Amino acid sequence: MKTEHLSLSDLTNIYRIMLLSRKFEEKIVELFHSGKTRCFTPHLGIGEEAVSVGAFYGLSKQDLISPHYRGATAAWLVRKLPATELMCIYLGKKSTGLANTMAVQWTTNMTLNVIGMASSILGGGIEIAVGAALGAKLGKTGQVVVNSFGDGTTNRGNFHEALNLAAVFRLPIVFVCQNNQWAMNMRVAKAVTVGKISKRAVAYGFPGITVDGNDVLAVHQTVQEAVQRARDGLGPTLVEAVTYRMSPHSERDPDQYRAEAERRKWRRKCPILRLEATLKAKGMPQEELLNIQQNAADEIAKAVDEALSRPDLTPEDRLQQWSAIYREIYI
Amino acid sequence: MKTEHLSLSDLTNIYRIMLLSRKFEEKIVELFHSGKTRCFTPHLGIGEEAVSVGAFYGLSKQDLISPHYRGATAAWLVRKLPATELMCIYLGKKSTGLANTMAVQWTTNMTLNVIGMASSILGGGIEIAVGAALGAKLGKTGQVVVNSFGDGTTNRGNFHEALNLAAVFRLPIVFVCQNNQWAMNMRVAKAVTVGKISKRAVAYGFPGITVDGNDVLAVHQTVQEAVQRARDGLGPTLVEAVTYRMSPHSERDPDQYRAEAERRKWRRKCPILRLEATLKAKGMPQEELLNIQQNAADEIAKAVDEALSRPDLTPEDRLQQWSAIYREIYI
Amino acid sequence: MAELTFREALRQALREEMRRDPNVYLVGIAIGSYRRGGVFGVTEGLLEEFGEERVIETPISEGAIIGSSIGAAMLGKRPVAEIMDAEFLVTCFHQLVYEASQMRFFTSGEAKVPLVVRTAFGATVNAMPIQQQSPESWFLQSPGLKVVMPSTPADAKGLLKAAIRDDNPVLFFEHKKLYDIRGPVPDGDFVIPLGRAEVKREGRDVTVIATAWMVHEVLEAARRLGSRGIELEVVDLRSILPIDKKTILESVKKTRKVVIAHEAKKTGGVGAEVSALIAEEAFEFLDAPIIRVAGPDLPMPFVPSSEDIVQAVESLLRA
Amino acid sequence: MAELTFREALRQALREEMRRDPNVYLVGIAIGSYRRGGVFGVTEGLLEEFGEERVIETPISEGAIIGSSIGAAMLGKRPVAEIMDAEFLVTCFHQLVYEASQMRFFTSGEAKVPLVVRTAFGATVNAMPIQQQSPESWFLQSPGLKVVMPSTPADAKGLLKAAIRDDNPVLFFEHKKLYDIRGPVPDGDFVIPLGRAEVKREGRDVTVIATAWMVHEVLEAARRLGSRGIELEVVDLRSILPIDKKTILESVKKTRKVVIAHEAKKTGGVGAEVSALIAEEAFEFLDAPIIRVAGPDLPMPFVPSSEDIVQAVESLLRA
Ligand SMILES: Cc1ncc(C[n+]2csc(CCOP(=O)(O)OP(=O)(O)O)c2C)c(N)n1
Ligand SMILES: Cc1ncc(C[n+]2csc(CCOP(=O)(O)OP(=O)(O)O)c2C)c(N)n1
Ligand SMILES: [Mg+2]
Ligand SMILES: [Mg+2]
Repeated sequence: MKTEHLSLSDLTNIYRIMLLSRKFEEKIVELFHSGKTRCFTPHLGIGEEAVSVGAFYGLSKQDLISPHYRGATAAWLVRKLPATELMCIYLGKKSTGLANTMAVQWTTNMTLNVIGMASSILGGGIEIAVGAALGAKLGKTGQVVVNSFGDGTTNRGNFHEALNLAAVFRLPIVFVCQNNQWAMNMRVAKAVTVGKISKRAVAYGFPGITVDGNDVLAVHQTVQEAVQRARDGLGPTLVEAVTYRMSPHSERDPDQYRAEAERRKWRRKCPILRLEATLKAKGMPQEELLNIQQNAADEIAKAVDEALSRPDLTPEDRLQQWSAIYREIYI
Repeated sequence: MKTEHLSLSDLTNIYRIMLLSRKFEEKIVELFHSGKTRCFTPHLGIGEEAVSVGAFYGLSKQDLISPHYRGATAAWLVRKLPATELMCIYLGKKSTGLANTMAVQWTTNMTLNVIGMASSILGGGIEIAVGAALGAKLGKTGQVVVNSFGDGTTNRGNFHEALNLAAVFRLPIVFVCQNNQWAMNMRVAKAVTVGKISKRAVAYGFPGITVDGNDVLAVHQTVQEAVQRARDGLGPTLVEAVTYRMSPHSERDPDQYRAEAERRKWRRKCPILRLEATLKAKGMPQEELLNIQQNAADEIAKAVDEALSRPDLTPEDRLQQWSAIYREIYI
Repeated sequence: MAELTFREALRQALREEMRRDPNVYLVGIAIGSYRRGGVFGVTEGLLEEFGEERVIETPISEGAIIGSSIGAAMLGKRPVAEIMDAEFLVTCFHQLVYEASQMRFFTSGEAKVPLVVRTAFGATVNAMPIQQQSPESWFLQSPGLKVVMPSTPADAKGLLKAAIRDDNPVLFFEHKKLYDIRGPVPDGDFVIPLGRAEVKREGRDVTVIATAWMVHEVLEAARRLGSRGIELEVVDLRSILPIDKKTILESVKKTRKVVIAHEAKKTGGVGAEVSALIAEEAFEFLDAPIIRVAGPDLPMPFVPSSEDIVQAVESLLRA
Repeated sequence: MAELTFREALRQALREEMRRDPNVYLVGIAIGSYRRGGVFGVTEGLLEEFGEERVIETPISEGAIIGSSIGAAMLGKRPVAEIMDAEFLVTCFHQLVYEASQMRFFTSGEAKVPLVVRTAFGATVNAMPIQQQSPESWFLQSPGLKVVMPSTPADAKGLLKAAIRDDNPVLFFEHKKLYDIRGPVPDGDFVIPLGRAEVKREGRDVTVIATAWMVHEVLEAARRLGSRGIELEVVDLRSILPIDKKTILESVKKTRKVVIAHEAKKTGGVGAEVSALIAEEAFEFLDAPIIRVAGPDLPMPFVPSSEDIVQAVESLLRA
């Protein structure tokens, strides 16, 4: 694990965000299965935190991020969105900081420079991210875009068209393939017949790099190097971060198509435990780790409480809001 | 030029078809510009005959071909369609052998096992060809599909999805990219940032081979090897045949975006002259070559005459025919 | 006659047709081992019975799914493709509206595309606004296609079997809220011709024309109004391409008043076409405006209820 | 006021807007050095004036063209994308109907997509059946989008300028047969608000509502009928999303008889929506059936002519 490039305070911060994301999503599992959520079925990124936190950490606030739907929790937390605001979406409460969507991954906020999925069409977001990079380049704003998507998504036509366009215009964008080895019940090897997804970059003539996606620091370093290339005008990079989908595809998926042994193997590779070991090796006292863990748990508990105290977001609210937007558009 | 794999009679036949295609299309240029055609603006494949003839020659009649729109003339001639039938399409006459479309490239005939474009959406035909290969595989018919498309078409999402699907199911199909170095006014190097289009096969884990597309025998041999692989159950191959678009994009294109020097350079590489040299080297007497040339010219002249003697295909004819089909479908 | 859910009826149709004709195969994303056979469980047990050559799971590439199904169909196969969610029809729109639908015309009838595309549509609770689409009217401009929208288990079975046997491409819309409803379903070879509406309830006062889930909202409205002596005639379109003009016009001539109900947005929905047909061909029989009860012109899902239908009928009778 | 072709009027609008606002850029396939600036010559000279950063040619990938334009628009750019032929809209349908149109709703109004998509449509002689599409009605179910179909050079300029200045995605349909027609075009900053129909000819007998090229066929029919004392009122919709209900209803109330004419296939065309609007909101003013004159339900192009309109009007007056 390369750690030289990050200060201890950064490492601690990364650890804190990963943990927060984990605890947040574990709480969602609990709330969902006890019938307390009012949202689109959660599709969680438990076990994949190293990819989103590693990829999106350390950018400038002006840089745009466009996260894969699975992992959006962590991405928003990297952008310092209070957990309460995210929790509101799951609990069907009014968020003050976010648009009132019904799913975190479909949420976009141009103040925080976070572009979520705009439709549920996988791959569509890659094109929009490429467009943001085009906008940045045309406007000479110096912004870089980091966009992530799943392994299964790389089989979509949009992936191909978008990466090609980014190559042709040498856009300031980094593509991160969050290869969690499954797309619903399809193993990546059945859908992608070239061993490494990073090889798909060959088709566009820009670098493709495979990295251990459970090693947050490796992900971070690789993406940061690609960000620098992008900022220097050298164009896109495809980073494949190999991780594993510890969660079922969605919380409604009984996940019967995978062997328990496989999950067990990957549980041992947990990216959070791994970073914990690094921190310990760097001399962080156990106490401080426990402290961070406790703080994260507290923050999530508080987020639930605060969210619950917010007014319900009813379908009527959305109807009213959208009707107002409709009138603005057409009148 | 490798020629060992073909008999002299095959070589002669290939020469004859290439010549026929050339003379046919040169006649179309003449007819179109003198206002005698009644068809969609011709998009001709003059100078690119080695690709379609090389790729489609020597298959079994049961094998399916699905040619790129540019080069469809030669493909139909390989399938022994009388030139008169093709000519009918350009002159707006009733063809007895073909569906009454308004463009050769949009014509499909399942008896001759030729699948044309079904819409003008570039890349759509690749998917249909892949489906034919899937049908052949599921039906265990032993058929192989050879499908060609342009360099520009490889930037479409359909290209990506189709090639991936073919790879996943190891379908009996050969993809031939007819790289004529231009897509309308866009130079291939501006649209495809990896030097060789054959490298795009890397993304799907099957072989990609670049071949001199003005060397009909090289194209033929390469495609035949790929056909054998396909027939043996080893899956698809991408063959890139590098040629040059001697014609303008369409007969309405003044073609002002290319240097005359470039065209001049490629005119010297004419695939027909090249095969002629090979035939001469093999001892074919000049007289016989002239004879073939004369026969081709005669055949085209006759095709024009015969086509002109056919009844007009009027919009009313098509309206009637389609109305009848409509009734068949819905009643 | 068995009592089956809509889901079971669909599955029975698929199973029977796959047993009957070895050319029939299923293709789509996650239709085999995922959950109980697909996201909505329709294909449960079919992978086990028919194997991977006839229940074909693909990578996420709907364009290639439909495009390749067209090619296979032209070779005599009879693919039944599943597009998981009707929202995803946009990713194979080109293949449906240009290639599948026009092939037969462009080959002067020589090439046929016996393809069925099943897709789940419609609004449910707590789903993402985006995955709630009723995009059926997009396909009205595609002669060559047929578009089916069943509302009961029996119709589901009979229409799906007809769709699979049809030599033309058929889009088959399955409303998500219907999967769990139960009803009697004839055993064995029960086939309902495509393109025929059905009067699901007779009545003399107002004709209400509806599709899929809305048929049930309308029947509920009919019960409520019936108790007050207002008799709705409920016409279930079942197919929206072609539209069964005859059944519609007969009913309109009887009641002289029409309400059209669908879940899709009002502007440009199927209701517009039905209304226009009536205004064109039965104007002289009409006693009142043709009312559409439909979703508002907003991103989905805000869908009408039986109450909205009751109100529409009342306003019509007041006018 | 200059006399310009439709093509020149469009070009003038593009040039003026590009000069006015550095965020406006053009993007598409073959819009620069091909022929005289694009397949239809609209963008002639703009590459020379504005350079490759503002007249951006792309590889053949319409999905990426529109998808990336959405992203750039969200950052404050104002892309004007050209989709060479309306047939190719199927390849960016997802981006238009879900992403461009819904972004503003899904971000609670925060993100706007000031995108214009220009596309050539309609039937001409000797073109491929396939490249003759009038697919405008597909977009009626996409609130959030605006859809414009000008019929004269002046409208072309004024509406294109309005489209470029609009903060919402606008689909701009240019009928291929119109490019060469001439007409007076106001100089300078001439902007026509989107969403307003125009009465192109006043008349008391029958209202004929039309779009784009059909407006000219209808005007021709009006001249012929006028010489026989039958006065058509010709309403040019100009926008089909939103539809200008007010202008339509006013005209209907005056004439009490309606014909709707468009080139697109009849079933599911814009005419259905217009007819349904009238049958719903002006039924009591109608004296006769609402007639649609449209293309038959077949692959394009079989399009109506002024003669078909004359006949429809005559049949309406006989009835
Ligand atoms: C075009 C399209 N087809 C199908 C789906 C349904 N779908 C949602 S998530 C998913 C799997 C995505 O796999 P991957 O990209 O690997 O992401 P992961 O879920 O593994 O994070 C599918 C098929 C979709 N959203 N869009
Ligand atoms: C989806 C789509 N976009 C645009 C076009 C318009 N078009 C027709 S041919 C062509 C160029 C094709 O280039 P290439 O694939 O290299 O074939 P070539 O013309 O060089 O033979 C284009 C852009 C189309 N037919 N389909
Ligand atoms: Mg995955
Ligand atoms: Mg080319």
